[in-house]
Amino acid sequence: MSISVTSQFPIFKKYKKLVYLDSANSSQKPISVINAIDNFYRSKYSNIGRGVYTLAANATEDYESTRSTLKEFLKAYNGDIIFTKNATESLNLVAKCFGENFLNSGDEILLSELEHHSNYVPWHFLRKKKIMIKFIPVNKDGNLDITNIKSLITNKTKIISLTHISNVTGKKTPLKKIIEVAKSKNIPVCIDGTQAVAHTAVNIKELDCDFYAFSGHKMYAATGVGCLFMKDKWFEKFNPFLGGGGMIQDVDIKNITFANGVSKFEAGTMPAAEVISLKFAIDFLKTTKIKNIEKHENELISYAISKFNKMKNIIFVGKPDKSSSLFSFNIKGIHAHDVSTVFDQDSIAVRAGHHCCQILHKKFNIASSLRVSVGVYNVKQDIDALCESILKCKKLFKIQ
Amino acid sequence: MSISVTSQFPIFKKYKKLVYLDSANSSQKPISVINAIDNFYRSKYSNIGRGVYTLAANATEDYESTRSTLKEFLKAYNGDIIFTKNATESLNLVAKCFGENFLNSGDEILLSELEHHSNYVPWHFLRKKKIMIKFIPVNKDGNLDITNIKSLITNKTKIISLTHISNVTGKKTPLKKIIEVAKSKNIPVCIDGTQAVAHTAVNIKELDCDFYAFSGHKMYAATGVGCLFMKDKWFEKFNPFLGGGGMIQDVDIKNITFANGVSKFEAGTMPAAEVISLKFAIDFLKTTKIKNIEKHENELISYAISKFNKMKNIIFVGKPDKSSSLFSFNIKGIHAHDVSTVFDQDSIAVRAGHHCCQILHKKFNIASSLRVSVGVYNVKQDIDALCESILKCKKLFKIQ
Amino acid sequence: MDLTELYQDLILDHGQKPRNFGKLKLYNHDAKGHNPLCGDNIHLYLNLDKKGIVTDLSFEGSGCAISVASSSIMTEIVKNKSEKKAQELLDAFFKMIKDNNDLKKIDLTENEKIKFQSLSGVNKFPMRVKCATLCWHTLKAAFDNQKQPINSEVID
Amino acid sequence: MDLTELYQDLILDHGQKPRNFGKLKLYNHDAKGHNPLCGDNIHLYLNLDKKGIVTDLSFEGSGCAISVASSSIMTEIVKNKSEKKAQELLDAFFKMIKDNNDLKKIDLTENEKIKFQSLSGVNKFPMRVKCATLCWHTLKAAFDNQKQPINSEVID
Ligand SMILES: Cc1ncc(COP(=O)(O)O)c(C=O)c1O
Ligand SMILES: Cc1ncc(COP(=O)(O)O)c(C=O)c1O
Repeated sequence: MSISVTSQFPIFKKYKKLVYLDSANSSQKPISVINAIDNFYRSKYSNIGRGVYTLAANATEDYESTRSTLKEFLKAYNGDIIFTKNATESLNLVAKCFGENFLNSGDEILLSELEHHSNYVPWHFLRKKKIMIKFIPVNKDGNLDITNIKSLITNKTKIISLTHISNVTGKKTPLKKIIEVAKSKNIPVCIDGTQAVAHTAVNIKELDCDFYAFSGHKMYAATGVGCLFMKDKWFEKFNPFLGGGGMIQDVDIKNITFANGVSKFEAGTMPAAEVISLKFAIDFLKTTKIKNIEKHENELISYAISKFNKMKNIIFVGKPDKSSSLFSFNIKGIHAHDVSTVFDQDSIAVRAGHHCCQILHKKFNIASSLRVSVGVYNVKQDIDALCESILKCKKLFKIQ
Repeated sequence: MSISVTSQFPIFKKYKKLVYLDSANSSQKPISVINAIDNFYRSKYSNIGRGVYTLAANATEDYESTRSTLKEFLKAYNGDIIFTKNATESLNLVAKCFGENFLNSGDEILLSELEHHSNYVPWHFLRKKKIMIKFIPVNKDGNLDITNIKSLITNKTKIISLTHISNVTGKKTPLKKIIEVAKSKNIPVCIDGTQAVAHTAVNIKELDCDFYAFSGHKMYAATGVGCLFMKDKWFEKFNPFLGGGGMIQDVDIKNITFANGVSKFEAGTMPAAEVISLKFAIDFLKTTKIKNIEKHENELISYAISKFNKMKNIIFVGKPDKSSSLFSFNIKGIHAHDVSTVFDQDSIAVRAGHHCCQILHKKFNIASSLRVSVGVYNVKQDIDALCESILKCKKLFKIQ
Repeated sequence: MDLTELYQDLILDHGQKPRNFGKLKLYNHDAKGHNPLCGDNIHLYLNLDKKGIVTDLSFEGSGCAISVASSSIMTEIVKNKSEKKAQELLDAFFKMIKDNNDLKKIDLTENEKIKFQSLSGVNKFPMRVKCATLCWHTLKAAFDNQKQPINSEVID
Repeated sequence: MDLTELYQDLILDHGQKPRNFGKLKLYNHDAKGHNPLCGDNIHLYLNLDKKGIVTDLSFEGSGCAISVASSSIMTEIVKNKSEKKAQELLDAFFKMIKDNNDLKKIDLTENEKIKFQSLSGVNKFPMRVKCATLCWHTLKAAFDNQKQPINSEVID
């Protein structure tokens, strides 16, 4: 295999037998990230942005340099990155702020049937304003069917919000084509990049999207921090999202004026330690090289798919994609949660459920599935252990 | 002094000379909390709530038991605690959800002139709906003047939101009397307890408020986690705040039904490590005993005030209160930020600014002030160092 | 922890071929239950006569083997028993699952006891307790004619 | 770091008794600046004649010693200079404060140089850079007749 970083992850020292195949849910943390958090609390702790004293100034510098690091990592040069608590909050911010100023009764929003609940429920809230939500359909392979994209995007379409990579099928969305059509009609595009950032090279400038949302905890950083890239022009056009300390310019009993730029959207005490951990996570990704990570993960998934193809009674959710870091499946006749319990006995962590994608699961007429998702630390033996456990499971349930 | 826990805080080992007097901004972390975070990422990490496997089940248990620990610690038996990202988000949640369903044009909200921006800006947003905000005035001592409380609370008053302890003067608000009047008129009360929870015993059941908001990072826990106590009845009455994974019951292309209870208000991946750190912070508070902490901090503040009273050209913001953990002041003729720079040279961390309370500062006709706030780890020598640095500052600026 | 303790033949059988499955033609009580973690869904129908006897009951829905088997077994055992007896069984079931209590004092036929106890293995799999208890929570809700669906994640 | 380098007598003097303080009766350019960290506020007024000479300028506002002294000194130095020259001074000021560059190439009287350089100590106090540069940012905004207030936290 092209990379070997497993030893950098303490969890696998603690649980020698752990087969962690749930990175799409949340990734384990490398020692550099864990130490950075520890070190921040031990030797550098201070609230950011508000103190004139050295400890505060240094913490603020670490915090702000994380923003620059992220911008460079994602080539996010035509806008800025707002820190939130998770990708979900990032998407809520876009939906609420955009909805408030740019959507009126009868307007349409275009999503897809692949979307995670976090990229649907926030838009659903806008239905109160009599806004219509349309969905780009998914075909039986689990791919977005964009043959009719030009008719799906109407004169009433005011924004398009799509996942970059599906968290159920692992497939990349045909963003380029969709954004092309959107741009020709001047429609802003929001991308949910939560499953992309740690698994493939992301170039926001090239994508030319207006918003790009993701979470730190799925890219080897701490929990409690999300990100939102926003093109420059929206900073002024949007009203603030949350109100509180740090996002104001002047406050009196009658009136309030708000800060400019990212500050306008970062209300209250920010998750300083968690943001800073993101900087170390990116350093880890840069050192390991995203190109190598992608290759490594694709090799593992290819290996898994070819082994799965040799087994009976495996039903994939859509057609699995060898160039990805995850896929989902069911064993015919056994409920996903029962399978998951069997896996757990073999220290295999695989997520069972609808993965917050009920629309897609309903489309495929299933209530749940098992998702196999890999990270930098996985190895071929993990896939072997998984396949063995599937056989065990079938035996227990008396299925071929 | 009654307690001696400074050695439990690694930051003071690292910076032997550090005089940290900015705990009202954010507190330093005890080793037990730091180790708990480290240990979680090293040996227990998993996303919560969503996995059937053991790692996930254990993390979920740690997370949920933090909720129970908090409820017990604050005697929050008549409701439940929602985890947010900070006190600011907690207060935004209340303002938005309450505003959406219970406020109409012409209705009044009652706040006070003591409020932190985080307990004003979220309510200010509702002015769009033609809602009036009234303020309980502050007298020249910095106390809330509630002599006219009965006329301030009118038939149009729909909610009252007040700070428990001022983050500028350190004084306790006369909550009991105000809540009594509010209850007699059936008006819900929201308390911003951000400056109370780590410094005095809080009994939510006895307070009988409807909402109680606070932040983890000011009570010796990690950044990135806030809390909101909410009385049972509001869980059903409120619409969800953020939409996304984890807060739904069923999702399809047309309709969405939401989860019940706390889940309804915890969208997306929650800050698991940060929440769990809160459990250890509470253990620390319980071991040290909040009674002892309060006594210790009051002694330090009394000592500081009596020393300050002997110095010339000190102007307090309001009348300082010896039974508190903080007070604010200025040196006549020197800007607070210049003072703060001098302090910094002596490794004294004191916050200069308006402390997110511009209304109060404007009322006292000042742009900024210096806030001295203590925590469990402070000692008399810290106050001595502060006083010496004040003399140095005066000398530098050629002021008596 | 031995998986065959959890997935006994009886459980697998009831999980794959649930008894009393479908909607009753005549019923005077019903309730819905939901377990968001597993996506288990149950809709329980029952007919309570004037003497307080459950003359018939059935369920619809989908879920994991544990949840379906538990529902199936519950309907078999509760049928023709009184509401009061059903409440006792419910208590006994929770005690068995959560506290690993045995069933000595419960008045059931030997055959019923075996079925009832076939679910006791869940005790060793805390993550699956919700699957086994969902139908019993829903039964209680049906007796109470509760409109809001039961959510076992919040309850257990 | 020696505090007397930051708070030189000249700075303390300008900080306590700012020159050119107040609003000009006649002005054709103005701009506001704000430094949220310190709460420094400045409103700058200036009169630019047809030849591009700043014939008069003044400021109002409040702030820390560094910010007030910097504003006071800036107004003294820029008065009666051309807009072009003022821009050069601005660049030189930023270079001095941020990169610790010296002023060799700048064409100023000895007295002006002393005043200008009295602010160079800020270089060693990164947290206070914003205080010193605010007035210069605002000067630039005034030349450009920029309506939105300058926020030095975002700029620096
Ligand atoms: C009284 C008070 N309320 C609210 C807040 C906001 O807390 P946070 O910034 O953690 O959201 C603070 C602290 O900044 C505070 O002191
Ligand atoms: C595609 C996708 N979008 C959004 C989210 C939401 O991320 P978070 O839960 O961190 O807010 C997830 C993960 O849960 C995801 O996989």
